Amino acid sequence: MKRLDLIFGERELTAMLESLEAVEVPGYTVMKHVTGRGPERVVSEDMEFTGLGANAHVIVFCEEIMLEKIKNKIEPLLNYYGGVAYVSEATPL
Amino acid sequence: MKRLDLIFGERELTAMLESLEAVEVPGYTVMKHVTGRGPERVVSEDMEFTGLGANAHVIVFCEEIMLEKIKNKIEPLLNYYGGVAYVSEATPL
Amino acid sequence: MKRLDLIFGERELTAMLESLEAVEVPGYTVMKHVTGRGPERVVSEDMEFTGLGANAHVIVFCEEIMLEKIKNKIEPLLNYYGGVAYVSEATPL
Amino acid sequence: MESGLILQNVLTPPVLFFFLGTIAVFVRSDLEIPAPLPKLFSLYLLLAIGFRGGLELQKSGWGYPVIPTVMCAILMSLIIPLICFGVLRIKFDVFNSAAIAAAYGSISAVTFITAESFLENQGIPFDGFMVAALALMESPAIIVGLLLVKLGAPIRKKPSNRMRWKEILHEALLNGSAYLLVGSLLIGFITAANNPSALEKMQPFTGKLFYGAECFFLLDMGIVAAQRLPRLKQAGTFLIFFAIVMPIFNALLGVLVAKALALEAGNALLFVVLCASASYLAVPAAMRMTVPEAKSSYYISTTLGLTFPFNIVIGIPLYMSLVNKMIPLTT
Amino acid sequence: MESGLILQNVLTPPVLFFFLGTIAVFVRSDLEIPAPLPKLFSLYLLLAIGFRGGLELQKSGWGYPVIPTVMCAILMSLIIPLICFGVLRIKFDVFNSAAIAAAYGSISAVTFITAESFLENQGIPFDGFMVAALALMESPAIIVGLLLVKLGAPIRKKPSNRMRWKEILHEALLNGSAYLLVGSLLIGFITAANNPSALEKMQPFTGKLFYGAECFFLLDMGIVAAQRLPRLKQAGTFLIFFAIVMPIFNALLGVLVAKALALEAGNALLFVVLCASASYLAVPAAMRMTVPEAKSSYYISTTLGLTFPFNIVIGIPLYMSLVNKMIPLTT
Amino acid sequence: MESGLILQNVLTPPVLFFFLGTIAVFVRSDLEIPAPLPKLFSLYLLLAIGFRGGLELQKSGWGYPVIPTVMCAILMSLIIPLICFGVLRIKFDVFNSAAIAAAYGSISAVTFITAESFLENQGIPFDGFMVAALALMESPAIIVGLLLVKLGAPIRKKPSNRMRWKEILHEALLNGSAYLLVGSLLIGFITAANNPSALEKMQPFTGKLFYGAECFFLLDMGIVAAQRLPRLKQAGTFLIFFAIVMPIFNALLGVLVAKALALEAGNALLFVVLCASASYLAVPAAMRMTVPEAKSSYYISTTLGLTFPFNIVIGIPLYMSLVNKMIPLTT
Ligand SMILES: Nc1ncnc2c1ncn2[C@@H]1O[C@H](COP(=O)(O)O)[C@@H](O)[C@H]1O
Ligand SMILES: Nc1ncnc2c1ncn2[C@@H]1O[C@H](COP(=O)(O)O)[C@@H](O)[C@H]1O
Ligand SMILES: Nc1ncnc2c1ncn2[C@@H]1O[C@H](COP(=O)(O)O)[C@@H](O)[C@H]1O
Ligand code: NA
Ligand code: NA
Ligand code: NA
Repeated sequence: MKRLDLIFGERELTAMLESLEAVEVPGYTVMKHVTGRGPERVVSEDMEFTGLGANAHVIVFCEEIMLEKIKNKIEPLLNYYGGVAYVSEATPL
Repeated sequence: MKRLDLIFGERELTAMLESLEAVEVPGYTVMKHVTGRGPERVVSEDMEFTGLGANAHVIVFCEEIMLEKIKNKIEPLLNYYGGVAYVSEATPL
Repeated sequence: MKRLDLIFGERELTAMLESLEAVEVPGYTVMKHVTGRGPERVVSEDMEFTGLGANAHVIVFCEEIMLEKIKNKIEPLLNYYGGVAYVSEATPL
Repeated sequence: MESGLILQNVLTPPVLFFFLGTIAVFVRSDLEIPAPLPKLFSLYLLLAIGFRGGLELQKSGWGYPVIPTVMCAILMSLIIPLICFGVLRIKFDVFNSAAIAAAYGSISAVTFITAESFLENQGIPFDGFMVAALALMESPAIIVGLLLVKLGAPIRKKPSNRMRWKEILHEALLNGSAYLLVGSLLIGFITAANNPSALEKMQPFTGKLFYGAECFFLLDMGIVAAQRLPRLKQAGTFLIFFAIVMPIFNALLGVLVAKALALEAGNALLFVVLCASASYLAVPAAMRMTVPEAKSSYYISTTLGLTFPFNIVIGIPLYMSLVNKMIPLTT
Repeated sequence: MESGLILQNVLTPPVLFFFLGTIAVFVRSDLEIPAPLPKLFSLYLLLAIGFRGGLELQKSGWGYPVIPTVMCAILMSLIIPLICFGVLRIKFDVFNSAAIAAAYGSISAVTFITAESFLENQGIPFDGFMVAALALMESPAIIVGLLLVKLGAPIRKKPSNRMRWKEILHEALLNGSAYLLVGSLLIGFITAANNPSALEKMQPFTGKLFYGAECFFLLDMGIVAAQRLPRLKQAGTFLIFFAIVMPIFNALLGVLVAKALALEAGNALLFVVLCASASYLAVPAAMRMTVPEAKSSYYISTTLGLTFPFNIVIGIPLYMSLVNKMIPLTT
Repeated sequence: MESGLILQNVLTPPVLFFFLGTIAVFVRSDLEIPAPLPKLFSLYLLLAIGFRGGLELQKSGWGYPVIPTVMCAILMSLIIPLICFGVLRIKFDVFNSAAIAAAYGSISAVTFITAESFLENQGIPFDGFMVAALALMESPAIIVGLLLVKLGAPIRKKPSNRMRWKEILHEALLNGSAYLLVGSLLIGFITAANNPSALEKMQPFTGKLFYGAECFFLLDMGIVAAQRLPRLKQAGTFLIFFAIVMPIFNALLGVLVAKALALEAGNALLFVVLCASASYLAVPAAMRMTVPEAKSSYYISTTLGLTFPFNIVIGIPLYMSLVNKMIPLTT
């Protein structure tokens, strides 16, 4: 099994989850109110109230073969709005 | 060293942490207010106020030999209430 | 690529992020309001209001060669105030 | 006449803010009240309802209608889940039937306070002791629900198949919302008896602020309820019907009991609303812990997505006109 | 005369709490108002401003200055971004120019309420219908901003290069803050018409609490504004000048229009403040979604880090003395 | 007589809500006030205490008892940690002794306001300038504590073994709670001098709401305090005794000083409560940063788990009867 970590703007969360559902991931976990810095911008907690939102961190545990499908679906979103996606190994306990 | 990621309902957090303490894990980290979707149910932020709670994400860094003990302890909880557990490699910096 | 997980007291967050910036990490992600137990102390959510703060969980995706520099920078902080740092493999999606 | 009452009800700020929240979801506005702010309002309302109920109870004393009314309320919270269970078993297994039945036996504090605001708006008096009924109807339904599971499904598939009674009573009596409500009621009662000057100092917080905070919370409830609606479709037509027809049936039962108790119109409406409303706070939390076999989306979508809005918008004025027909206003 | 007004303005609690927040950042105090508490105050203020505006509007009716004033306000929110865009194009590309221009065409609700507090403090009357102008100036500037992008940069580098009009209108009209403000305005309006007793019950929440909550929120705004300042340096001298000079220019425009409309001094100041203030709520959120090519730190640092504090502290009394010079107080 | 006072104190809403929170933990109710809601109430209380203190100070002026009282208060916050340190060294190392000593030299704002509520309830007058003493007692104890570490343990094992004075003064003077309290005090003072009409507009927020918010916060403090209790056992009998006996001793010291200052009964009680209370806000945060060698569970469990509840429930009436014995009520 693989673990996919997605970090991107909270305002794109709905679109991102819809993409994940579209490729029928077995499940996902969402952490909101995440902040950080990437090559493009600084996301800080104190700006949350403005509606700009913080980042969301989404974790997906899934089979390796699913990754390609996910990639195709979410790459446009990540390219347009920014965000990162990393894959690691994971085995069920 | 191994990294164990546990994701399950916040209401089972106390029971889960007691199980972890019972097998004497060296430590753990807890993130609450986590949402997500699994094979069984959708957990959304807006239901937190009802007392249903969101999910908790617990990370344990520990030796490989400890995993078996943890598994035996927490499997009944995960089976009964739902939730996922995944293991990855991790080395101290 | 490597994934670095840092967990430590929220009050050291500014110092920690300054250290990371000093070695020019490509980016980082911060989750605050994290609780847990380590060998030294229990960090619980209900003490957040006292100004003691909870833990912060920082994730850095970076090249392996950068890890050594990070280690040198942050080790004093982790030794003085406590906290853990673990490294895993990660590949961009 | 009902339509007049419904319109009058709809044009009050609490109901209008509820609609504002609902519409926000339908037009896909990104209006959002992030956690834990709804919890803040929920805790505040429970504390304030309890405290005010306690002091009213102290004022009104234990005279005639109090004890029998409270006892009948408890009785209703035992009988209603049994009826609901019977109806639900037509379509659902024991676990789901029992969980949904428990929710409908229990109460919704926000429906109750919207009914109070409705009465105030209509200038119809009511008594503070009804809050005691509210507080005491939360727990019994939970116990009935779990009893039904025990009797109806003696061998449970899930590993830990013995019912831990201690845990169940614990969930029923000591869940956060029931505990805070009853506790604040006691504190209000004690304070009114010993410390009337403190009541005055509490008044701006528990009294004056209440209506506005109710509006704010109903804005959030509107959002939450509307978000539950799509999941209701999955639950099927039977449950959708159940979520509208059952409250009306329970309301009819309630009116009969209220008439038998010779309650005045205001108290009668509150009694009926307690019967007709369903819990989305204490019961779902308790069911999730003790009957994980039941699908939580069933009991939450119905109570929160349909029964709650129905009661808030149409139910309360409907029940009022029912009460008016059955119980002549004494002047 | 201005310096006297500035001092009087600075010595009011809202501005003092704003300074307290700013200084906290400069002396590196760890004072912090954690998320989502600022959101709570922000939602509360929008709800209360809207509700109060709605009921004032109901009271004042649609008599002379209302309709033309509101229409001129909308006009200003269309013209100002065009002027700003022209100025900004000297230094910035189309994307950044359009995004910043949109922010300056739109409004800041907190600047508006600080101006209201200033007027109350000075004993100068003003009308509730100005809130309608506030509510209706939020969206048009967003649409102008996006139109400018469309016209100025027909081929966008990013993949999804067609402008989705539905999405843009959606962001402009239905973003959380505009939606809540307009919705509460309508609710206030409807309530005042149908249900005057409910107004009284809302008053402690939307009325009495307002000033204190405003102070609390300005404490946070002081922190947030001061934290934006270092990033302003990156934005360069041009933008720093722009963030001070443009509001003054817009204010001058506003005064002329206010004079032409024959607004009284209080309403004139509010009109001017609407022109001079820049959005840090609706517009940045909309721009982030629809023009991700623009650097968000540009439009946020300028509006929040410089224009907002300038308006709060110096701008309002400055504009007041401008208004006083142009529009003689009628007694 | 004490037992009568204790009962009167226990039957006030703030103390009853404190008990409600404590009992919730003992009966394992899942009642919970999630972060950051306690922070909201904590910030609000500091802001309101400060603001009200500032305006009272403006009213009362700098006449006789003000300056000497405030100076004696500061003196107490320097002497008490020295005494505590001496006692604690019997059992603990320099680091832990200094950290705990600093906590007991500093103050607890919530204990202070509970004492104010107690006085109001008893109809005993007191002066606003005592808030100035409260505000100025927070920081000195921190400095004494760190001085004790420096003198008592010149070679520290941890890497960064030089004491950074700048950092320490920073923590002592600019930690969030001290900063907000002093800042709000100044704002209250300035506002009362320049802008009396603004005071009235702040009153619903800082004044009327206060008592209810205090109750809500004490509900949370009850939960937090009870959760600290099990960890107290680990701390050992010595520390448990210390957490009860030391406040009483400090209170006795305080009564003597209050008598010497010829304070009236109300002010005397507040002075005594400042001496007897221990910090769980500013000091633990500062110690965690500057003396990480000390076990934070020691200073937090004692101040929050034992000294705070003791003072709230028994201490205040006990000190009152002490004051009554020593200082005859002037009528
Ligand atoms: N190298 C990295 N390591 C960890 N998180 C990152 C990294 N780069 C970006 N991020 C996260 O991804 C978010 C969006 O990045 P971006 O839009 O590319 O600036 C940032 O705010 C960070 O939270
Ligand atoms: N495949 C998955 N990847 C990531 N998180 C998951 C996955 N499956 C389940 N989860 C998380 O585990 C929680 C409980 O799952 P369950 O009870 O099995 O529905 C969900 O709410 C998700 O947060
Ligand atoms: N073995 C572990 N696994 C996961 N998290 C840990 C572990 N050890 C420590 N932590 C986290 O690191 C924080 C600081 O640890 P410490 O200061 O060493 O007690 C703890 O509060 C935990 O959140
Ligand atoms: Na019911
Ligand atoms: Na403008
Ligand atoms: Na003290």
